[in-house]
Amino acid sequence: MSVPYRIALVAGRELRAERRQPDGVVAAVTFIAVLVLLESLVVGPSIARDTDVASALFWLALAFATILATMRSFDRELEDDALEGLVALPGGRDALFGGKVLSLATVLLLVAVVGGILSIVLLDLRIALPLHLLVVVLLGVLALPPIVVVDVVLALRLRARAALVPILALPVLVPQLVAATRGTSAALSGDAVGALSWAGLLFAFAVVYTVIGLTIVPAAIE
Amino acid sequence: MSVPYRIALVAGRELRAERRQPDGVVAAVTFIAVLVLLESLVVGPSIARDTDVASALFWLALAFATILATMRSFDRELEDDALEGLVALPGGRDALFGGKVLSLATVLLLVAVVGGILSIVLLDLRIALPLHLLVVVLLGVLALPPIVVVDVVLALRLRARAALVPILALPVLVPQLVAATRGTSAALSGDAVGALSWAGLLFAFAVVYTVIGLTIVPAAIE
Amino acid sequence: MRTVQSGASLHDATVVLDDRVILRAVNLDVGPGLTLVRGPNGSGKTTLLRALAGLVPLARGDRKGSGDVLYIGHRPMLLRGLTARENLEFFVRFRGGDTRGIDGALRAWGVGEDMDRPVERLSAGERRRAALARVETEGVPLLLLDEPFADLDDAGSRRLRQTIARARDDGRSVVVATHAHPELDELAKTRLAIDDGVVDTAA
Amino acid sequence: MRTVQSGASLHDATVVLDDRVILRAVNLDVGPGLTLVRGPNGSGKTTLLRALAGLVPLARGDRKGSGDVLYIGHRPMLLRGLTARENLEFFVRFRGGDTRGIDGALRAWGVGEDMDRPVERLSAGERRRAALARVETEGVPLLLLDEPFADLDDAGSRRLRQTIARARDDGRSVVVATHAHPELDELAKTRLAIDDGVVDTAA
Amino acid sequence: MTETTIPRGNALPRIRPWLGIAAAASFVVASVMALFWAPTDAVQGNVYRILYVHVPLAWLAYLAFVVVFLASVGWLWTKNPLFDAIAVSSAEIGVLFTGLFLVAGSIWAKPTWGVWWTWEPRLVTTAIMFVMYVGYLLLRGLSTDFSRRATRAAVFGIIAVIDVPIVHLSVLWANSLHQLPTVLRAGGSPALDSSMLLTLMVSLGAYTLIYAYFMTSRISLERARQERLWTT
Ligand code: HEM
Ligand SMILES: Nc1ncnc2c1ncn2[C@@H]1O[C@H](COP(=O)(O)OP(=O)(O)OP(=O)(O)O)[C@@H](O)[C@H]1O
Ligand SMILES: Nc1ncnc2c1ncn2[C@@H]1O[C@H](COP(=O)(O)OP(=O)(O)OP(=O)(O)O)[C@@H](O)[C@H]1O
Ligand SMILES: [Mg+2]
Ligand SMILES: [Mg+2]
Repeated sequence: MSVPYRIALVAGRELRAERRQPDGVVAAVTFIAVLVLLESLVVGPSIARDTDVASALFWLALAFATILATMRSFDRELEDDALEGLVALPGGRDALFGGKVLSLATVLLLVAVVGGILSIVLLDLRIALPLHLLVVVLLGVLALPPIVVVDVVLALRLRARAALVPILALPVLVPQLVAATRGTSAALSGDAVGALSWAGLLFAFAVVYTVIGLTIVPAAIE
Repeated sequence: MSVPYRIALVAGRELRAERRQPDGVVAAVTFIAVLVLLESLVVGPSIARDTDVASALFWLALAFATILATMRSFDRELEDDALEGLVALPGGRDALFGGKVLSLATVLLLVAVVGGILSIVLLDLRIALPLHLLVVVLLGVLALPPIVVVDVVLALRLRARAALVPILALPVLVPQLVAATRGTSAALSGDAVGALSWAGLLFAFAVVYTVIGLTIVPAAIE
Repeated sequence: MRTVQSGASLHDATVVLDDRVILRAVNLDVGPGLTLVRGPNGSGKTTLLRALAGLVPLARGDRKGSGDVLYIGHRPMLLRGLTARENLEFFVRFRGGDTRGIDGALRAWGVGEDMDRPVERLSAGERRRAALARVETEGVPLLLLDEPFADLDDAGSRRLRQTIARARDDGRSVVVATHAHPELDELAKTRLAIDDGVVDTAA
Repeated sequence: MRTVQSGASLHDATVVLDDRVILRAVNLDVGPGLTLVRGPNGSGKTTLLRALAGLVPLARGDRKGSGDVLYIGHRPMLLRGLTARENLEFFVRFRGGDTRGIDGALRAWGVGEDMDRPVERLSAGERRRAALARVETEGVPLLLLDEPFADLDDAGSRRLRQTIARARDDGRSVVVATHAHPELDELAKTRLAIDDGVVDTAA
Repeated sequence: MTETTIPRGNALPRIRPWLGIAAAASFVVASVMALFWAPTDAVQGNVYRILYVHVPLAWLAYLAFVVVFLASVGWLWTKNPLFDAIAVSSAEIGVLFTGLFLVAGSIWAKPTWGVWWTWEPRLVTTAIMFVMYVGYLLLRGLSTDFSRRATRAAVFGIIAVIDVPIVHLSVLWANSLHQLPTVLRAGGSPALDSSMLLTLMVSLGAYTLIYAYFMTSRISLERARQERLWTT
């Protein structure tokens, strides 16, 4: 069996469990919805509708959703030692990172689409460059999971793992979050060049961290 | 053994486990820190420093931290069926709610103090009425956990529990979040009467939900 | 009313989980002595013990008994993050008991050296032993033990059999559900056979 | 090199956890047939099996063997949220095998009716049975079973003994760590006694 | 208490058809009055007639959620399954009515305020109330067995009712666009033309009958489901 096939299998297993217990998706969507509701209720719609503020909140919520979803995914694996069952399979170690990243990106894409539509409708945002926006969101969604999965795996056996993951992940994520926010803001306000150059940066992040993850994680698991 | 003593025991057990694996605290503090950083980095310090925006973000982060910490606390209880061991004790059911609320409030107070100092320093906020601010924060911290604990208990062992908890809890929390935000903003900007009247409302929320929880949760656990 | 004081009883108890009937109209009175529950996998032993402990809502019927129950299930029920000693201290304090016996009990159960390590770093049998030490540290009149021999080595099993025999002789009510150790049958006052949720008291 | 093909071996393997030595310089060659691991609680049986499966880093020494291992530990290792059938399908597909035998295997292990329910809603024994059905659905040359009799009723234990005997007769390598079932000793080609991390092959 | 007015057992099927007929008839009368008989509003013109749908539905949604609350207390107190049947039924109807009056209000808002939706306390609190009871139904749907489902739902039904007075009082917060209380004013008489008031009251009666009819139908459905469960 080839590695991509196995990665797809791991992702499929994950997505099926996630469909049964849609922890990540719904939590993230509600979070974004409430964030938007509360923001506009408290600071007034004019500030909340500011493209910078709106996109910053959106990506923050998404980053947090990534961390949450990844941690829950591994929590589920640790119950009844399911992760050990997977790693003990021949090639299991190599497929783990890819499978997790793939399934998480799928989930996050869903969250981003729903959350994005919610933000746009609720805040009555005007989108100057819809296609650019789509590209930025897609690349942003691909750039978030690899680093978070690596961090969760690194912290897996450690005592304070739940504490460690945000500490490890968030600082590393800040550049990506800034890039995603700037890119989104640019797409919303009609700055095509800005949107594309930020998107390029996001793409670079996604590639670099995915390569690092595929190389490092198999060794880091045991 | 009296009920308060048992509640203290449950809270002590929880805090000890939390000290070993400081899941809730550190995650929440990092979250607030990154929120503040990102906000001021992306939207510019002038908007982020707006007392309304700053206090709204602070309380939103705290609400999310409450949900996270509560869910992780019960996750830990579900491993190896520890919760069942507690509930099977005579009076265990009655002490559970109080113990969890007490320990969570302690953790959250810590998070609020650290997160608050961080926000004040990073955003360079000016505090007009420090004492009023303290009262508002204290009462806000007491008002959040009861409802979240109730909702987590309700969603316990359900398939989509992680998704359900934010959906159930956040709408109920909105009035309290508004009150806390307005109160904080009033204390920051020097409106003493406003701060105290919002604090009074928070106190009422805390009392009402604690009484409801103490009455109802024992029946809801089984 | 000795029976109710140190026991528990179910009347017409019916348990429904996932809209399937798991226990059917069970009538049972657990008094002092050893009650042994036998039955194939999935027959409802765990559910019966949980019903006796008051941990599962009854769709019909009711449960009587004092709250003074010590229930140890398939899993050791110790909170991760705490050490074995801290876990046992919590339980004893909660019941208003004396914590001085804990060290001795844990040592007697063979986890003396490991009692200050977090329970999640113990081996399966060590964790089981720490949980079973509760039988000694919490002097509770009604013991409900679900498959307590799992993961125990021969020495541990022997010790558990002795502990059960001693509890029985002290007039405590002991309910044990297990597939193992047929020789326990001799100690038992009552043997219950359970199949598909129906309890047969005549076994 | 038949032995290595269907087996695994450890040379001078030393495992350290929490700065304590758990396995001490173990030399072991597991070949076709049944290898039985006996030893008191906390002696290192689980750690030995995990070392053979390549799941635990060795502080010294090394492990040889193909990756083709089926390891079932104290816990059933099935992912919650998925049904028993879905779990087994995943494992079989991952190994590139044929999923058609799964229904039959689960039915033979007595979880036919329960195979489409999420595994967390099965009884302890049912979950164990679903996990053990993997021995049949994944035709793996090296089996590592840690306390596989736990929670099984008599029929389940009998079936497991037969399964072990059949696997042995088929020339597969089977390593079983258990406290129970002394009669297994007769089936065993090798009996290992382990105590405090030291493996005695002469037992 | 509302629940004692719900007939038990065999009385229900006999009353229900009559209730249905009365509800249908009064709905026709109310619609005719609202569309043709009531005078045109001096300021808003004919759009204002949405009032006769919007307001009664809003009040009945309140009632429905208060009934959920009472039935929840009843279940926790007595563990009588009838209370659970009342609670689900009322919650479902309440969510339906809330959805409808939200849509009606939104349709009304477009011509009068120029937008479908604004960030305004009553609108936001109404949306929150809606989400809360959708959450209530989700909680029910995800629970697996009867008594746990009933108990969990009851607890949440008790908590969620707190939002009803919040929605009602929300207009009193600062800068509300939404109509201040015109009918249910603390002290003083309604500030409404008398024929308009009469139409509103008839509409209210009609929707109350519809609510009662829906309730009896839904409750008997739920009772039948419970019985099937009990007999297996
Ligand atoms: C989506 C938008 C709207 C929502 C969610 C909404 C919500 C509500 C609610 C919850 C009530 C019940 C108030 C109570 O008695 O507690 C109500 C009543 C009422 N609404 Fe709306 N409404 C909306 C739009 C409108 C618009 C556009 C108008 C007219 C300009 C309007 C006029 C009224 C009036 C006159 C009442 C009766 C007030 C009273 O007598 O208390 N509403 N609405
Ligand atoms: N994760 C861990 N971290 C640190 N020490 C551990 C860990 N797991 C096990 N140990 C220790 O290693 C030793 C051997 O454990 P192991 O689980 O291999 O024993 P075992 O022979 O399988 O026992 P049992 O019969 O109870 O299953 C024990 O002393 C145990 O306390
Ligand atoms: N949480 C649950 N939800 C739904 N059904 C369950 C749940 N737990 C157990 N069951 C089902 O109830 C039945 C009885 O389970 P129980 O755990 O009481 O059996 P048991 O006799 O203890 O079995 P074992 O010997 O395997 O421990 C089984 O068919 C099982 O599938
Ligand atoms: Mg059982
Ligand atoms: Mg072991």
